[in-house]
Amino acid sequence: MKESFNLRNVEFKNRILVASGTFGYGDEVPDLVDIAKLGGIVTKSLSMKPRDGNPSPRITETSSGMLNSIGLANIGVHKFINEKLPTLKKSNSTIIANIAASSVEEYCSVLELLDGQEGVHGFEINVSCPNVKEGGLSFGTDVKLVSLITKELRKRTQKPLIIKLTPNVTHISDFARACETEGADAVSVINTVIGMSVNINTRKPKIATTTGGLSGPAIKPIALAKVYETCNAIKIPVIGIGGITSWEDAVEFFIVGASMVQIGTANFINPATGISVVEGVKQYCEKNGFDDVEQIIKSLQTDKTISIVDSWL
Amino acid sequence: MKESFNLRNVEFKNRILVASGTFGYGDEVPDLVDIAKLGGIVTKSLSMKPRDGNPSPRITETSSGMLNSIGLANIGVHKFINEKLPTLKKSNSTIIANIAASSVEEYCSVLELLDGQEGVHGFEINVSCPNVKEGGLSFGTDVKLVSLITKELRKRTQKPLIIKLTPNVTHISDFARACETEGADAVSVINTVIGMSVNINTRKPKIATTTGGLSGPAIKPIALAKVYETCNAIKIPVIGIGGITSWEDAVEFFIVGASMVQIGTANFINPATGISVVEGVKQYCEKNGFDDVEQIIKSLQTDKTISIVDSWL
Amino acid sequence: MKQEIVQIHSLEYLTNEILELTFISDYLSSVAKPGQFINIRVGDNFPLLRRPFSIFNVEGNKISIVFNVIGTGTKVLARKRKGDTLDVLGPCGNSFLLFIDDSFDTAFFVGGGIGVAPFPFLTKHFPSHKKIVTYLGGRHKKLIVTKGLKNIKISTDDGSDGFQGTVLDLIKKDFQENDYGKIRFFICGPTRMMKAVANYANTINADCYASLECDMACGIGLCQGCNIEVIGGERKYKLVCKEGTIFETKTVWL
Amino acid sequence: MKQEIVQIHSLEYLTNEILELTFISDYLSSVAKPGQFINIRVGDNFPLLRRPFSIFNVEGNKISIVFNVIGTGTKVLARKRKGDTLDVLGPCGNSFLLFIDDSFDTAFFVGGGIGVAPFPFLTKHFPSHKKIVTYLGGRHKKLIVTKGLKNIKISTDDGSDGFQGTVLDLIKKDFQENDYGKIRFFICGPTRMMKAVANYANTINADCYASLECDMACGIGLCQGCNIEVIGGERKYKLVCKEGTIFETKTVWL
Ligand SMILES: Cc1cc2nc3c(=O)[nH]c(=O)nc-3n(C[C@H](O)[C@H](O)[C@H](O)COP(=O)(O)OP(=O)(O)OC[C@H]3O[C@@H](n4cnc5c(N)ncnc54)[C@H](O)[C@@H]3O)c2cc1C
Ligand SMILES: Cc1cc2nc3c(=O)[nH]c(=O)nc-3n(C[C@H](O)[C@H](O)[C@H](O)COP(=O)(O)OP(=O)(O)OC[C@H]3O[C@@H](n4cnc5c(N)ncnc54)[C@H](O)[C@@H]3O)c2cc1C
Ligand SMILES: Cc1cc2nc3c(=O)[nH]c(=O)nc-3n(C[C@H](O)[C@H](O)[C@H](O)COP(=O)(O)O)c2cc1C
Ligand SMILES: Cc1cc2nc3c(=O)[nH]c(=O)nc-3n(C[C@H](O)[C@H](O)[C@H](O)COP(=O)(O)O)c2cc1C
Ligand code: FES
Ligand code: FES
Repeated sequence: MKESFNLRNVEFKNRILVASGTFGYGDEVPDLVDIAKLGGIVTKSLSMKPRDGNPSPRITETSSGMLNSIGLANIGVHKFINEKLPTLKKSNSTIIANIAASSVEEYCSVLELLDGQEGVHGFEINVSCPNVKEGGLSFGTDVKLVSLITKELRKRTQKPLIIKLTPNVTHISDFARACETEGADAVSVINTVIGMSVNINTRKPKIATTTGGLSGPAIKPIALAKVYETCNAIKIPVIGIGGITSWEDAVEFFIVGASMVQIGTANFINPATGISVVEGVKQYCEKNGFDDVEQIIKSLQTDKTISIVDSWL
Repeated sequence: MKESFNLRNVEFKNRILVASGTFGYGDEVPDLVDIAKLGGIVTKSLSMKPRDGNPSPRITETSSGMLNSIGLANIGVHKFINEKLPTLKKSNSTIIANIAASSVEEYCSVLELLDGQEGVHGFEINVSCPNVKEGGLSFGTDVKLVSLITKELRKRTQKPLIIKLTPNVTHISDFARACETEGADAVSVINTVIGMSVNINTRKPKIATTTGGLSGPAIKPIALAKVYETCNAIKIPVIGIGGITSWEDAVEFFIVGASMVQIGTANFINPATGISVVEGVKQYCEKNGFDDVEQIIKSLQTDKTISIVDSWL
Repeated sequence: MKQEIVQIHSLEYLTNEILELTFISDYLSSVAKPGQFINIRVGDNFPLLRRPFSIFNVEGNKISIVFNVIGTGTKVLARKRKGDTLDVLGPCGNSFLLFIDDSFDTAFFVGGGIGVAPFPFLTKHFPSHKKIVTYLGGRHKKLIVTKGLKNIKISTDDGSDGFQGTVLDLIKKDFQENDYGKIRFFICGPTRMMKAVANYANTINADCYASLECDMACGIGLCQGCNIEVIGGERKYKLVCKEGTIFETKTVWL
Repeated sequence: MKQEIVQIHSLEYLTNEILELTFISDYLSSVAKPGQFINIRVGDNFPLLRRPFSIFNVEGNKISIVFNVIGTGTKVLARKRKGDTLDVLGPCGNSFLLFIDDSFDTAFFVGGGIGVAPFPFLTKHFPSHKKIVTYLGGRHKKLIVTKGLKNIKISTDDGSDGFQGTVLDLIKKDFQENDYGKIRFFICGPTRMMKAVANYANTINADCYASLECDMACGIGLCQGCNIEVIGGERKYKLVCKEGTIFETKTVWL
């Protein structure tokens, strides 16, 4: 059974990764999880300088989901290189460095610093960051900026370049196409969905920044629809993310068209979720007579007789 | 305790309505619910001709939510006027006719037919419909079309005109502003969120139309964030919808800025949800010393020291 | 139709895999008719939607349902205990009684797996002058429930009980070996089985009435989620929960 | 730290409102230290996130926690029964033992409401040559748990047990009436109470160590959701779940 996947000459052991911001820098849970069994680890978003992140409270639970506004708290790229990477290198894992920034220049500088590092196998670019020049509007909701970031970063690395898209746009496929055009190797779909929650006794928002990012099983149907839309728009691989807690969920994303998947919030509940998803996907394929996970990817059986014009909600 | 709300001279007994498509034409549950206790009833979307709706399966459950693609199955405006309205008139309820159409002309014609009907107290316009002229793209994702629809309908009625917005856009506030400019009396926020779900055994989508509309508690945080965004952008009332199952949920929407709320999916689980929300909101106000629900509306206590630029997710 | 909070009277295994849950309701026990279902909110928050269950039996003021644990809702239900409360809405749907008249002699009840559920209650209320034959099919013995049924003939896929084969094979064999006069089928079970039986009923010129299953959001006509395509007729679809669940199989696309 | 499926040994009411849940774990009972917590997945699907609970007691291979039913998670937990399994992750956080040294004579344990939870286990492991006074505060009698504690002084808001007033009033009174030598506070409870006690500790020049509570998504340092603002220091925030839950109150903004 072939489980591995190749992206721009980087070999992923399997197609199950852990998502940015939900697994630290890969060194938090050595007792609990054998990270070498995962397809790869996407680091917490790294910015040039360390970031304290947002005030508390930063998280709150919702129905089958959670809101967060961590504020991309991170140790900064230098400390990552000096303190985290040496141990990560020894772990025999595929490491994707996720980058966050508040200007195009910062994206470029952080990537350049990491590109020379042997232990960094590729990049995922978090474009759901406030563009300081534009008063804080997210880069990720402006196709031109996403194009520009992709183009500039592509010039600077020969390693896999993955753009992580936000679902908070009308047509995510427009963004995916822009990434493809500018030379991205893949897109990750989706980052969190904007949401909010209120404490009716204090009448304050339940997270300090008022709105935050919704994740977890609640958003799985949304993520699947976005992955489906994206897979129908581009030819480069799509990495599916959003509400995956079981191998069954992962298989749904594969069927819809995702080439790899990432597990986020589920790590908080069960840090070994990734490992069990790897096992489950393997067994599903074996049971159904597939000898490569590739065979289930984009195998959705839709009814061609139903047209969009007819399909009012 | 004042519970009522006035919109363009129509008096709603209270601020709790039942949402379009989740309560039939108000005549399905007479044994179970005393509809006269509700603030009002929004009818199933009405189109000019009867619509069969989509093939089955049309619904599926998701984590804390459900997907539907009913396809706006409805009896058509004529049958509604002849067969449903006479009984509805006797019910002592405030009736909002929800209109769906596949062209601007159809919206206008359906509204004109209903405008002369005494039992119809106002209109809610469902713009999440495929625009047949544009190959099925939703009206609701094009600001110009939403403006045009509002403008044309405003010319044709003096009754309350409410535009029901889709959340599947980047900036819902742009749409809300367009409605305000063109003379809408209120906007309803939100309709369902696009989602999908797959049966991993058959590898078919779990609903026939592949994607459908996500509703229920799962989307409450999303709806609250959209209502918050909208309330900060316009001065006309906003009607909050999305995942409300309890009076506590309704109060969250009021605090964020909604002037009224609608209950959708919760009716399927407990058709009397609306009645219990009316009761609960009243008690909350009394307990907290408010003598008009208006006093809790837009009473959110945010921390002004946190700027958007700082609030990375 | 009412929404009630009822108390569980008992929950016990009828077979290794099938549970019978009994609760107390004066209202339901007085108005429910065979073939109708009730819509149960199995948990406070999870799962979100109610789950429909056929009325298996009514005795005094007690109502019972049978189920096997196949998913999230039935898993929660199986963990209930005597004295727990349950939020039930019903009775919903039409009744088999609507389709009993003078134009047949023998009723063939056909239950596939848990599709046996409506038949004990129907048996109780069936006109005593008519003959009933009850055909039960299941994957294996542990899925066969015989409680409250008459004149039972069993088939299992693995032969662990009764005839080895499909329930349709059993019916065919029985039909050839005996003379039942004019037959009418009353069936409930997996769609594939119902299709096969309905087709066979056609070939032997027997009427066939099936209680259909489908995912339901409300069970009472509010959501329009439970459509079934009609053969001929003015409208393209009918609602299973309200206009059914029992349909003459000739009138719908199974 | 491990993730384990454990079996519930008992679940009983300590007071009308507070339950003690005991389960069996060889691992946890051998490694857990006073002040640490475990993170429990109370339901399969609902609620989504684990719930953290202080270790209340360890006896042999049995671990127990105490809780009162205040929301969704504790409601589910209260419905468990002997023999049910539970998914627990732990031990998490630091221990009060790190903050015991020679520089004090008497430990003031202060537990507000269910904040009493860590103290019985701490009492057991406290150096026997040091004096302990345990101050318990609660809204009313039914929220006061005394099991496993030493030298207990009680206050209730309504006077239904012990001193009527806040736990701080009780402490002040006691401090004035007795000589406890050099005091160190170990506190756990609602933030408002902890703030007040910490301030008072400052005024009487006593060290104060508090076990903090906040919403946690993971409890093990993965999500960064449990930040507390640090006073001075290089970083602005620390993580309650990993760098706490016990902090010297002078070093953080409560
Ligand atoms: C009118 C009506 C009457 C009904 N009466 C009864 C009744 O009397 N007794 C009864 O038990 N059920 C009955 N059902 C079905 C019942 O409502 C539930 O759908 C069923 O019990 C499963 O619910 P669940 O929440 O446990 O499963 P869910 O979590 O909803 O999962 C069900 C899903 O499991 C999958 N599935 C189905 N069968 C299997 C299987 N054998 N193995 C593995 N996966 C499977 C399918 O994907 C299906 O969608 C009735 C349904 C209707 C519409
Ligand atoms: C390190 C740590 C240790 C803990 N140890 C314990 C322990 O030993 N025992 C224990 O019981 N809990 C303990 N808690 C708290 C516990 O984790 C749960 O948060 C708590 O039990 C409530 O969970 P829930 O799911 O029932 O409530 P939820 O559904 O999560 O609701 C909790 C919410 O209820 C509201 N609320 C809080 N208090 C009240 C109240 N009195 N009345 C009404 N509403 C209220 C608040 O909005 C709060 O957010 C600890 C927490 C931490 C972080
Ligand atoms: C607490 C938390 C922190 C996150 N931090 C980051 C981050 O630093 N960078 C990033 O690109 N995505 C971040 N995400 C988004 C996740 O990587 C993922 O895209 C999202 O949570 C959806 O997946 P899930 O539903 O499986 O969690 C974070 C999510 C959570 C819940
Ligand atoms: C089964 C179903 C049918 C619906 N039909 C309509 C409709 O005909 N017209 C409309 O404007 N909205 C329709 N909606 C959307 C609801 O009115 C509401 O906006 C949405 O479901 C979100 O609210 P909820 O989470 O409370 O259900 C429908 C929703 C559901 C679940
Ligand atoms: S299940 Fe809702 S209409 Fe039938
Ligand atoms: S709770 Fe997740 S880091 Fe502390």
